[in-house]
Amino acid sequence: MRYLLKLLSAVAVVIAAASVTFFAQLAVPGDRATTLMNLQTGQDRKWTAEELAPLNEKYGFDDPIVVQYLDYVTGLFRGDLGTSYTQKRPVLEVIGGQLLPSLTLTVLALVVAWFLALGVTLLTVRRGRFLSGLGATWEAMTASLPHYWVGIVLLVVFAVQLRVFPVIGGTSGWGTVLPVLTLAIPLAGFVGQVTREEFEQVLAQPFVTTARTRGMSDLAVRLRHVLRHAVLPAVTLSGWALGALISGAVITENIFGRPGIGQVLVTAVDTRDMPTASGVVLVVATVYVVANLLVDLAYGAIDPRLRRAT
Amino acid sequence: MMKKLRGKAGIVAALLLLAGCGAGADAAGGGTPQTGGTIVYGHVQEPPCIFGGWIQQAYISRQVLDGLVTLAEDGSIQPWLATSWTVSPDGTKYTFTLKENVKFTDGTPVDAAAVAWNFDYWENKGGNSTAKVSIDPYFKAATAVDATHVEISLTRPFPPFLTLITQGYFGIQSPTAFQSRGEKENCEKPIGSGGFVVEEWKHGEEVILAKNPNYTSWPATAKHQGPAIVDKVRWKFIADGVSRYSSLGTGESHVVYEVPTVNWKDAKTRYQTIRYITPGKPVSFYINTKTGPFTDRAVRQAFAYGADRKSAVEAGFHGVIPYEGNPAVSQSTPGYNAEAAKAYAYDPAKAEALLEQAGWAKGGDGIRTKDGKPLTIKLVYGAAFIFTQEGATVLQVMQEQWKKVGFDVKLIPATRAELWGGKYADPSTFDATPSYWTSPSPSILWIVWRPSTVERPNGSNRSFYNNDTLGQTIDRANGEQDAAQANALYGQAQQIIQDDAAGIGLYTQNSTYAVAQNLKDVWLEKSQGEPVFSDAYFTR
Amino acid sequence: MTATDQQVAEQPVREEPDTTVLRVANLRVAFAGTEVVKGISFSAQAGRCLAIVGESGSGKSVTARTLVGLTGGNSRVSADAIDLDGVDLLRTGERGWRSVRGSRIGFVLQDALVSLDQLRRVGDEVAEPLRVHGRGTRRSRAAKAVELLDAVGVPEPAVRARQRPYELSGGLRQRALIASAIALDPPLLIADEPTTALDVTVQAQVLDLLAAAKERGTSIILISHDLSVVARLADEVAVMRDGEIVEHGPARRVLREPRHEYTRMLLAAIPSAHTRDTKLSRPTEHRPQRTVDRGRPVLEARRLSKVFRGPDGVDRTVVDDVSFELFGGETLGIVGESGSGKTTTARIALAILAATAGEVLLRGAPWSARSVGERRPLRKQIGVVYQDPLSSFDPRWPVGRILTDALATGTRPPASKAEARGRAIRLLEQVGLREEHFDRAPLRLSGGQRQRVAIARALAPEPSVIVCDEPVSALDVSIQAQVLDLLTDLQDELGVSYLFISHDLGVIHHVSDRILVMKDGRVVEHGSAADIFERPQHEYTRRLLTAVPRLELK
Amino acid sequence: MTVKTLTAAPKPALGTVLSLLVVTWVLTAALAPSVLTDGSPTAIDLHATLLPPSWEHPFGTDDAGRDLLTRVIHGSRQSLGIGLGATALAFLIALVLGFTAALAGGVVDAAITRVLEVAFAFPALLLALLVISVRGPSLATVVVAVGIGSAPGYARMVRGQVLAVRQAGYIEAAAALGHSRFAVIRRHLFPNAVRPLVAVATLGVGQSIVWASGLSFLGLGVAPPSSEWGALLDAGRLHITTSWWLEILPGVVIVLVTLAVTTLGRTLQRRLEGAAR
Repeated sequence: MRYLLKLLSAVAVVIAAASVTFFAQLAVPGDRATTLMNLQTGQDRKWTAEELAPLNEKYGFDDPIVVQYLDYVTGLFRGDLGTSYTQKRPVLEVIGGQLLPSLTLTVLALVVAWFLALGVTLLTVRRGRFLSGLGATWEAMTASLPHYWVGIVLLVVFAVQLRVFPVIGGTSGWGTVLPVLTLAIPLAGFVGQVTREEFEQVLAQPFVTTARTRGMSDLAVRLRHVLRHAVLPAVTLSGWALGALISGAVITENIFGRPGIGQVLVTAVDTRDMPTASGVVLVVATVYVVANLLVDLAYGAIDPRLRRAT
Repeated sequence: MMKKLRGKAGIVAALLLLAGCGAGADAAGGGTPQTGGTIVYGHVQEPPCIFGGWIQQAYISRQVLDGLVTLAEDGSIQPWLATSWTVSPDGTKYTFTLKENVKFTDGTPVDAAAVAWNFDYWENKGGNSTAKVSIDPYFKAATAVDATHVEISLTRPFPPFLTLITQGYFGIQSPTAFQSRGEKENCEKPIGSGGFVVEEWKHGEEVILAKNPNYTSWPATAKHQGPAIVDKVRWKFIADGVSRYSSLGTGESHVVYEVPTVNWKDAKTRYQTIRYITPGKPVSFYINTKTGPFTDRAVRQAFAYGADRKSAVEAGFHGVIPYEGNPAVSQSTPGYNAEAAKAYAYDPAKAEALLEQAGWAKGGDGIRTKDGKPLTIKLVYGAAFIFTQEGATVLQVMQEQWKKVGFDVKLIPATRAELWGGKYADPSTFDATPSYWTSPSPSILWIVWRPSTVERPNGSNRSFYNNDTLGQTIDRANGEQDAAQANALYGQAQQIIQDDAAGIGLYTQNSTYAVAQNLKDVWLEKSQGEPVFSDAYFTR
Repeated sequence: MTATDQQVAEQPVREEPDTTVLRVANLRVAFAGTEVVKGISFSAQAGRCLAIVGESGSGKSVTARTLVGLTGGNSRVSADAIDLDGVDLLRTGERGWRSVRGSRIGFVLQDALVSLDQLRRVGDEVAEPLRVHGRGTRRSRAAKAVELLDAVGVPEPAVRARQRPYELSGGLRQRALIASAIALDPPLLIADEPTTALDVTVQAQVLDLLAAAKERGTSIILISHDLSVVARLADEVAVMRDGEIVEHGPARRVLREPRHEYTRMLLAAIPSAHTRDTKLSRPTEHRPQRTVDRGRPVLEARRLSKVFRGPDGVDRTVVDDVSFELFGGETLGIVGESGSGKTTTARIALAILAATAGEVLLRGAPWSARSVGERRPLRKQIGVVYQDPLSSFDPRWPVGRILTDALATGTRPPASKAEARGRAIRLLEQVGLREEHFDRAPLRLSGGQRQRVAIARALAPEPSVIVCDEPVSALDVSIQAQVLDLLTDLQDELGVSYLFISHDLGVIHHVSDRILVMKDGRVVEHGSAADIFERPQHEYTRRLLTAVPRLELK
Repeated sequence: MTVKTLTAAPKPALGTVLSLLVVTWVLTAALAPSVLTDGSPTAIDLHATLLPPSWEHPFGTDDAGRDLLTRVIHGSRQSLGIGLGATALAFLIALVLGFTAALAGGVVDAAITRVLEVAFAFPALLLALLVISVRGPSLATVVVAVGIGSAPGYARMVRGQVLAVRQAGYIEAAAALGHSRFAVIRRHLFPNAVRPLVAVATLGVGQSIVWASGLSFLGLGVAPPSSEWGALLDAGRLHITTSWWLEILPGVVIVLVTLAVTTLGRTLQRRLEGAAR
């Protein structure tokens, strides 16, 4: 029953996000038919009512907004996200092709960020002023890096100069390395920061001393005892990051010539392709919601006390 | 014709100012020609469909669809799907004889009925609004006389007709395929008779084009007879300039479009380079003559005199892109008025004098005012697509110069959504806005500068400049059968626009390409500057 | 007399010289240049218990940690000897320490709730020393863990081993912690305040457990602030103050005939039946006769009960049918173990928490029945002192602001800033502080000073009742004595009544006129202090009283 | 006695000192750029384009011959303005929502929590795109887009903070003294709930600057000739292989300033938490 409620609320969040997108786009000034006409002809002018009539007719732009919205939402429940105004394909298909590369990129970035962050944190927290300072500075610095700056620097250094990785690897494995790093490095900074804070607090806990009095080495204590306690904030952050990265990856995709949902979103907004934009939001919101359900589960697995609380 | 968004499309004409030599790299380097292989081409923007009225679509549809006729280097019209044609004495009927036994890649014949169907689709069914607007007031009907003869009738004589239909928008598709398939298939995999067919479109990444082994309908301008020599073309979309150009250096691509101007010098030493100056309207300012300070001709002229546009263009584009003083048509357009282009050379003193005369007095901060209103100019430009960073630098340099003579120019970057949505369509929203419109014919003047009337509003006339004399001059030019006479009239029209400073020139729209040394015979078709890959081959 | 002199003089007689497990000579520990352990020496014998006793800051815990090489960062340790079974631990590196920890020295920390890893199973925690030192297989270790739990008296050990620490009661947790410390049967067991957070009955059980280990021949070093606890287990006592051992000798002798003045003071400060009519910090001083106004009660609770709904949707009755009367100038003690409902009762009496049923009357007038708004002007009649004064102060406010704020809510709000300041300073003086504390942040005060400020704040509105919720539980014995004395002094002077909540029977006995004994939300017994302590009627009261550690040695 | 209290004597760390220097520099640049440079950020010199760093032009010049250091200095006002403005806006929204939710409880709390949930699920990029579609790219738009985008996170934080502080002993103590609910909120709850957020806010300033630079990349940033740092990064991008300083140096400035602000924020946070404990 509780899970059913959770599921319902998750669905509600997703639908709400898509609905907000629907109405927000209507609030954007400018007429959809005009945009489509200009897009088809590469112009930025006004069009006469007769010129716009066929498009208005075809897409039902003249219908009352409530009707358009109800059409859209009832479509959602049938699994129909509508058809892209510009690409003439079902939105599901437009997004479907781009979702996997985006998810791959995002999930890999998250995983790599975790490894980077935990590596640095495990090795430097409370390891003397110099090492801790170095670790903390590294984290704060990487967290301050603008994505596309990282991307362009990685590109020039590793792809253009050293030629270790391809410049335009697309979705190939080797070509995914630099895009993943571009997203992972700043994210690692954030993950590291929250983990470090927690790690420091946990290291001061009596049970850590207890473990030490049993003869455990420092590293073993960190791995076996402290880590599990210290990862919770980073787990929370990950749930958020998965949702945020998937659309935020547009810059990375742009630089490395990767397909992805971010570019679809930007284009859809530019072209007033409402079904596509709403569809992207629907998908991103779903990813966010699923990620957070996973985070909940992870919480329970990591800290069984929380299982009872929720 | 068409202003293209983002890239530079281009068209006809002065094609080759390329480095080295013509667009095609004629085996200058030597090496043993190879058959087969895959060309990786780095393009900038991904279109929503393979064909359509946007120049980005013409680029790729050119690979798949054949046209009736094509434009040669010298500007002459050459056979393609049509082996010959006749024009009725009154100039209103064009009869094309089609090449025989040409088949679409779905196996259906390219016959007169198919061609007629295409014209009907573009002009009457909303199939291609750019094709429509190109020949709009003149086109009347297309009819199949017999299997190999198609007749196109015009309402009035319109000699630029043949030139205009060389554009990529006029690619012939299989009506059978089109009518029997869904919108999605037609959008993604149009069926033509061209050198390549769309094998797969990996959205967001690339379109894979496979050679059409049964290709028989190459244009007269082709560099070899027969189907494509390479097996495939991977048409990749690489928006970022650094990545795009770098991919050539790492060997990941063989041809890239839109070489960043900072890299042009380097490109010339390492690769075959092609630069194509787009004919049609160059990148020039529409000046809002309807409201605001620019309703006064003297202020418009002062604006033109007030900035060293030539130096600004050289700085912003690192000396690669030529300055264009003629706001109406670019130097690669037939009938270009070179004299008119020389007007309004940088002369700040003259600008100040004109402004003083017009009653704009300099205030304490150096900005001029009249009746208490500051001389503020809203300059709206399409950021990051019509104007790359390079173009934005040009604007900023001029802004600084305009400030010196007393113009307070506000640069207003507009997003695609804003421009396409028509936010800056109304005269009250801007004073000047730069843009371009590629076309192989000076008849573009008609589209852009035709006066707007109640019955025939002209939304493209973004200067809101309604000059009947100008309209009549262009109209006469369009209908003039004698080429020299027509060009004289077009030249006159350009002079009128320039004299009235209804537009202000800036720079030519260019398409630049860099081609790897081991890939030969990549050439640009003349009408719009689209790359042609069906003659290209690798050498070893 | 220096500590060293005393030690030499007091070396206990060794019955069997070769039973020495650990010998420490001239141990010094400094943090960032400040010496906190100043050259102490002692030894531990097999089968015997050495207790190191002292208040906060005495260096006893640092000493304990130094014995396992976990003094902490930034410290410098030196000693003439730290010999464990003839091995010089000073010369051993980190690796050497690790081989000793857990296997040669077992260590038990206080408060097992935080000293066990909450996210791991109890069995894993217990067996961890085995794993760390490479004993047995995973399976044999799991079996051994169950065995160990059984050995320390954990019921259903196999079930408990699979649970996590938070699922166990405090007593069971502490047992598990001990089980883990003795897993490898180390010859030396160091227990740092092993019973501090526990209820008295549980405390007694844990002490018995340590006693059993001692019986088996384990040497025990017991670190504690509580002399009564020590009395139950120790064979030898070392009293530490400011990093030095001020007195060291056989437990019986030290506790019965303390020679050092500090030891005597500590012993005198322990509240108990004997101290009822004296001042704890001034043992020679007697309390004047109290006058209790038996007329109308100042605070009256009528059949209070409180039901909380748990997150699982199950109702739990925390306070069940509790009634009491508090008269003017009287102290009513409420005593009980954790979970007995005493604090909830206090909060209901304060009308901070609404009772599910029942009513509270303040000076004969409705109190809990009124609306929040009606109650507000009456609040000045009832004050409160919490266990943790620091958390009851807004961290941004200095002492002066805390007091003037409280004065403003009283019967006679100060008319001017100057008056407020003057009266606040008078309050400070009344609770034994000085004007200089006026601008001090509470954070910069000692625990005792903070509690004095809290008392001053409670007094500021001139209430007739003060609810004291465990007001001395967090304090050292000597400070506790001072604060208790302050409270009784104030009562004698102002005639204020106290509703005094405590888990400590000694404290309750010391301060209370009448006492309620609570268990599981119910009052199991009530009566005068003498009745309760000398003639307990209820079985639970009797059990409580027997469990209380006493100074008298067995 | 625990070891912790013994080692607590805080010395200003080297990092803090360096951060103070950087922040002082950037504040000077923002408030009084003429102290640091007498040049104009828009002064063009077409004879001195694309010069590498030198004594005369420590950061080199761009393709219009403008001095990059001067541009960076003059751009700091807008960049900091975005950072501060966006963070301030975000906090304003967050405080209203967070306090309302936490104090009202019940249906209101549930409603606000739901709204925040939806806001989290809504891609921040789209939010920025929509705001910019409505208002057009400008400094104010960037502030609004970044501010609204980061508000939900802070709102959740504020709510949690208020709920936590509400449990604090001094809140009950104040109520027990007879203070009204409003007085308790005003005098205790609000200041104590907000105080730790001050440090979080300083961290937000740095992040907002980075965020805004991302919008510039998409062509949605501040209008030229502004030398807002994100715009500088965007302008320098094409030059990275030929005139590296145009891309690298503004990037380094962003990182250093963000790092310095973050470091100070953390120090502040530690101090405040230390004082509160």
